Amino acid sequence: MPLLAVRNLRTRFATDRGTVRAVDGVSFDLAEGEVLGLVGESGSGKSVTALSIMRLVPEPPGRVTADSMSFDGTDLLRLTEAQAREVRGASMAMVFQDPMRSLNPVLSIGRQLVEVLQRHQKLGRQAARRRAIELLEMVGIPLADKRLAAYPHQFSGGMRQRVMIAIALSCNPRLLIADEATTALDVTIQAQIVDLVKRLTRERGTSVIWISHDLGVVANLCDRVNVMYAGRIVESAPIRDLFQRPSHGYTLGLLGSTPRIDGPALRRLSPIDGLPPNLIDPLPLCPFLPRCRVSVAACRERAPDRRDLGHEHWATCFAELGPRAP
Amino acid sequence: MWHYLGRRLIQVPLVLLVVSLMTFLITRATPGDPVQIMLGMQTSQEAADAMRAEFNLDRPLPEQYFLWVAKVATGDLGRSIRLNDTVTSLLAERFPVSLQLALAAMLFALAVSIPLGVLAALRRNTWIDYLCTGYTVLGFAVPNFGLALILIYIFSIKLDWLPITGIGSMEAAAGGWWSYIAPFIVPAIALGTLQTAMLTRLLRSSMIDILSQDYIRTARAKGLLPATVVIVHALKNAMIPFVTMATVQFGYMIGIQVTIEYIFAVPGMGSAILNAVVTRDFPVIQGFTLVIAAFFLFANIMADLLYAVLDPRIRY
Amino acid sequence: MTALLQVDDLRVHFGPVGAPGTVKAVDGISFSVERGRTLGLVGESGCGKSTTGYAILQLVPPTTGRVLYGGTDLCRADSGTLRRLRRKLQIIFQDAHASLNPRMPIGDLVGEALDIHGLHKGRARAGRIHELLDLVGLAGHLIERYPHELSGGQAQRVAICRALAVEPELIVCDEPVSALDVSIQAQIVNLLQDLQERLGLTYIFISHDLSVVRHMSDQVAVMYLGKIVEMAGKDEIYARPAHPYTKALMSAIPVPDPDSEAQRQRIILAGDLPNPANPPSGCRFRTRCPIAIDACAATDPPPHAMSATHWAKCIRLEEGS
Amino acid sequence: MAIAQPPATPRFAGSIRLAARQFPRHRAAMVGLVCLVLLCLAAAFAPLIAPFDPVQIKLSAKLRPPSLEHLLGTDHFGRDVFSRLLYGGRTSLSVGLLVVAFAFVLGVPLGLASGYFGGRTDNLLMRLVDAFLTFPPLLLAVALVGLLGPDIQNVMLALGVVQAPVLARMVRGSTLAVREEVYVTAARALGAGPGRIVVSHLLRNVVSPIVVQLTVVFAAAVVAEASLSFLGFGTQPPQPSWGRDMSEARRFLGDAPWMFLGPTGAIMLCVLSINFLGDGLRDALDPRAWRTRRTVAAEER
Repeated sequence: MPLLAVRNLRTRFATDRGTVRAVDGVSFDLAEGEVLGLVGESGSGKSVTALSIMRLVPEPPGRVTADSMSFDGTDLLRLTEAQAREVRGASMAMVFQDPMRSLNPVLSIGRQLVEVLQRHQKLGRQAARRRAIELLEMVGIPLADKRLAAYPHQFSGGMRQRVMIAIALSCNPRLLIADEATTALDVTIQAQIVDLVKRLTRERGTSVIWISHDLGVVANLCDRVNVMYAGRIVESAPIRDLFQRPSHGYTLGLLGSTPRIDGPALRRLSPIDGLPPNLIDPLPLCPFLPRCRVSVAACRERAPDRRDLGHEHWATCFAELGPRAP
Repeated sequence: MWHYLGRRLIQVPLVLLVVSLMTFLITRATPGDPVQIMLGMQTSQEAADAMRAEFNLDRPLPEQYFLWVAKVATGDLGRSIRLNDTVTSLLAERFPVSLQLALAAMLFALAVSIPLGVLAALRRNTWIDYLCTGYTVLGFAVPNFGLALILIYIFSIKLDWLPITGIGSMEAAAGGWWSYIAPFIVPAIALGTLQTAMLTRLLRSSMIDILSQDYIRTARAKGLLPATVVIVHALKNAMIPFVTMATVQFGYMIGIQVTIEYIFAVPGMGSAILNAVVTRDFPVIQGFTLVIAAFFLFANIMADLLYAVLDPRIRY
Repeated sequence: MTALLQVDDLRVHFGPVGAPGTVKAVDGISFSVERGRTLGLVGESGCGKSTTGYAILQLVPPTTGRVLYGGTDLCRADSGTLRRLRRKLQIIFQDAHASLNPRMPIGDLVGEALDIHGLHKGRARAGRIHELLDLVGLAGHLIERYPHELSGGQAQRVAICRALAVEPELIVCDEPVSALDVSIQAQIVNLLQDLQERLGLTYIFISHDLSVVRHMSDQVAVMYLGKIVEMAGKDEIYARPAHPYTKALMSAIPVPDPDSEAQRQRIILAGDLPNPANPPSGCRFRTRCPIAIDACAATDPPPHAMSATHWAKCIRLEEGS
Repeated sequence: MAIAQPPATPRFAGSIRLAARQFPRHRAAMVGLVCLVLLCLAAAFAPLIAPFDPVQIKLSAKLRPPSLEHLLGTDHFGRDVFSRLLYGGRTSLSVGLLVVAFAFVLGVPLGLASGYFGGRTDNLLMRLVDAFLTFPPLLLAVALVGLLGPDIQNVMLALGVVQAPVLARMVRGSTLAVREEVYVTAARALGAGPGRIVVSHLLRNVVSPIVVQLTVVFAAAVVAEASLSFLGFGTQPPQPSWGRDMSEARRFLGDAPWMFLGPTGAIMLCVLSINFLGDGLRDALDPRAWRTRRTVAAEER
């Protein structure tokens, strides 16, 4: 049984311009110990998917529905807010994009770590403090006992994100969701953080949902990838399959747009033309159709269904795309 | 921080010097002779001259100013022309009264604005929020003396619950704690309502702003209890601008009481200045204005220091 | 070919000069750019690459050094000369929306650039604005729109369009694509390349992203804490990075390919960027350098030439040669 | 699609037209504007509208409660409260307008200069402004009017002197903020001279906070004038004035509450409509808050 099974997740936001379908029928499984990548550009719904799983979407204006969303045997959507609080931060934790803004500027690092240990593990002050020091050391913060009294602004970006990871892992969660956790950081710091997450989660067998717009980081870290566009998963594949046999027009476009540091130096990228999708009145067809370079006649007639390509690889695309040229 | 405090404190006498020069110029550049007002028209030239000499009013203006400043520097604010008393002893009578009224008004403002602002932010776009917005809009629009009349009409005349006058009076002081406090209630509400509106609006908007911050989402993602999220994570941040603003407003309060003092016959600083202006009692105008300005300046410095204490990011 | 722009020992220091708190944002850098080519300036945040761009255009006053453009030293030019020369040197910014006055419609934004230099007056003005919008791939009806009505990619196109309005020779591109989504980023990168080919533009392309720089540049300079640590032609630097910082930077960039990712040796740098107000002595990279030796603390390493067009500042390179 | 003719020169007219089109969407602001216009008209045409002479004493009709004849009752001299309100509005509104004009002429250039030039000019000007702001505004006005003599011109002068530094400080703040914007750097990079930067970038972006602040000044002036008159330093009897009439109503609080409710209501109505107007202007002048059909269409494409 998968640790997390999401079926037909829909998250909408009421705005004065109409209902935004931020997540529009997303289904996927996450196995124990698996690292799942969620890839897409801004507005693709990947962050909202994560917030929906965490039950962190503000309702109203948001509205989250799903056929089911079971985590470790319980349906997350059936939990009361109080029950959801027991899960959040304990068996399911999250790391956000901007570590400066994700830490409370007027509370010390120690306070922000200790409060979650006290809340979920019912530790006393001293015990929580000792555990907090261990956690900071675990994420590679030197002189941890002295840093507990420090405030977030006294830390560098990379150090702050380490603190966020320490907070997230403090109660040994079974699922860690990292939402663009390295996007705001410099590449050398990003490499440190990716390395850290990889090591800590492997050691503990934590399942990870790694949300990123960067195909490179995903290729390095994940076992499996879901590619999202306009609130839907358009392609899902084991990591190697996705890069060897991209089977959706959008995935192909994304790979063509991404500049690479290895391989032959291409002078030209092949970008995706046009503008990001409209989430208010989506086409009844494939949402990527207006920007697609490989569309076929069928694309203009009906919405594509999920097409199984073997090896747990599927895509919602009519075009028959062969393996990618190396 | 001590360095910053030192620098700010050094600036105080400088600003006060400019203030003193301004009050001096305003009093001297305008028509009206205090001696004539005091002694009346029929008085003899000799008596008037003697009085002018006593108050240095016969000297050239720059000399008058420097003589006054030199005395102020030693702590002597001079003697009132009109009343047979020194300005400092007048201050000792009047300042505590004004300060008490200001404190009462501020207490009222805090007691209303903190719960109202927090509640409105938490229940955004509900009737509680609209009620709060309506209250602040009215609070901004009603002049304090108009509100004072309305309150007197309701609470003192129609309901006869509260006295109209009595702040600083002997009987009130002698009659136990309720008779001491009761006369403060209506004036404090009338005086503090504008600040209430201001502070409520500020707290509401900063709470709304902070509740949408990423670190609040983090706090919720940690599974913290709603009370912890609101009080520890949100209110602590929202209180930083609030406390600063409240302190600055408190510094202002002594100077804005004049209409309220007039209505409720409060023997405070405002009514003293009012009388002094009418009678051209220059030493009183100058001395009292200086004290009010100094009080305001110190409140401002206090606000800055509080800001630094509350917000770990600020290091002067 | 002669250099269009030459920068000599440029320094930009912030704060009290010579005092301990001085931040040496740019600390003695020299390079030149040839007409029609692109120089990529890469480095992580705080390395001084954007400040370098600003200083070239005199948007922040350089502390010392020379910026020679067609024989004129911009650092010493009087304000009239400088304003005339601004026509030849343009800049586009990272945050395109912030660089467009929110109260001016697109037509005015582009038109203002023409007005400043008295280009295409009267009747020709409207036509020229349309021509320019067309050049950057924007529809003519956008002319009445305000910046907030545009997407990030469109706003950056407007910014490029405005820069092109004054017919510049050199454009400093300050992280022009880093705020954009990958698909839009590729559109803008291609647009910049098309424009270069059509108009013979020269670029200084500032970015933290080595893979984008690889696509854009002919020559690459890597900056660390206010200094250029390595400079080379594009092919050389990507094939044979010499400086340990360049190597670490390149290895840190993930590649969208699981197979090559699995094979790559990643150099993980320890620690953070040192405080720029108090940089390490000698080689500034030594505190994080995997191959640092004691001697690195002693002297600021001189450039070591690998070839006529490739040099790096690292004393460990001397040993190998 | 027809190609729109681009504007010939950078200009305000276009944005003002667009702003004017936006304004009516703000309902509270429209109500405020209508109320304010009605108040102004009522004051201007007071002689035509007022049913009674505001200063004529008729002791036989004193302290009458509101009735059809006397809409808001009569005062202790038998004068019609409603008629006095209409005439009193003339004082309040003209003081408000003139104080706004005075503060604008003095405060805006000072603030702009201070913000744009910075450095020593700024330091000097702002220390002066600081000293002014250290005085409680009403006390400063009381002192000025009290010493100069209670007279409507002096009231205007005093309130102008009080309000100008407030405006100057605000303009300076906005100018400083705008000066640091990237688009100002962008204009410099284009080769724009100081004149163009001040006019088309700085001014254009500080105009809306200035306009909004002017409504605040207006409201403050109306209340301050009433306060001064209330204290006996403004308009002198028997001339009608909201503040003065409230002061007289004080003696008859229990017997004739309509005497103070009328003027209090008038002041509140006036201040409320100005505040609403200010809020509406704030939104109407900010293109980022504009919701045109076009914007919506663009988003939905």
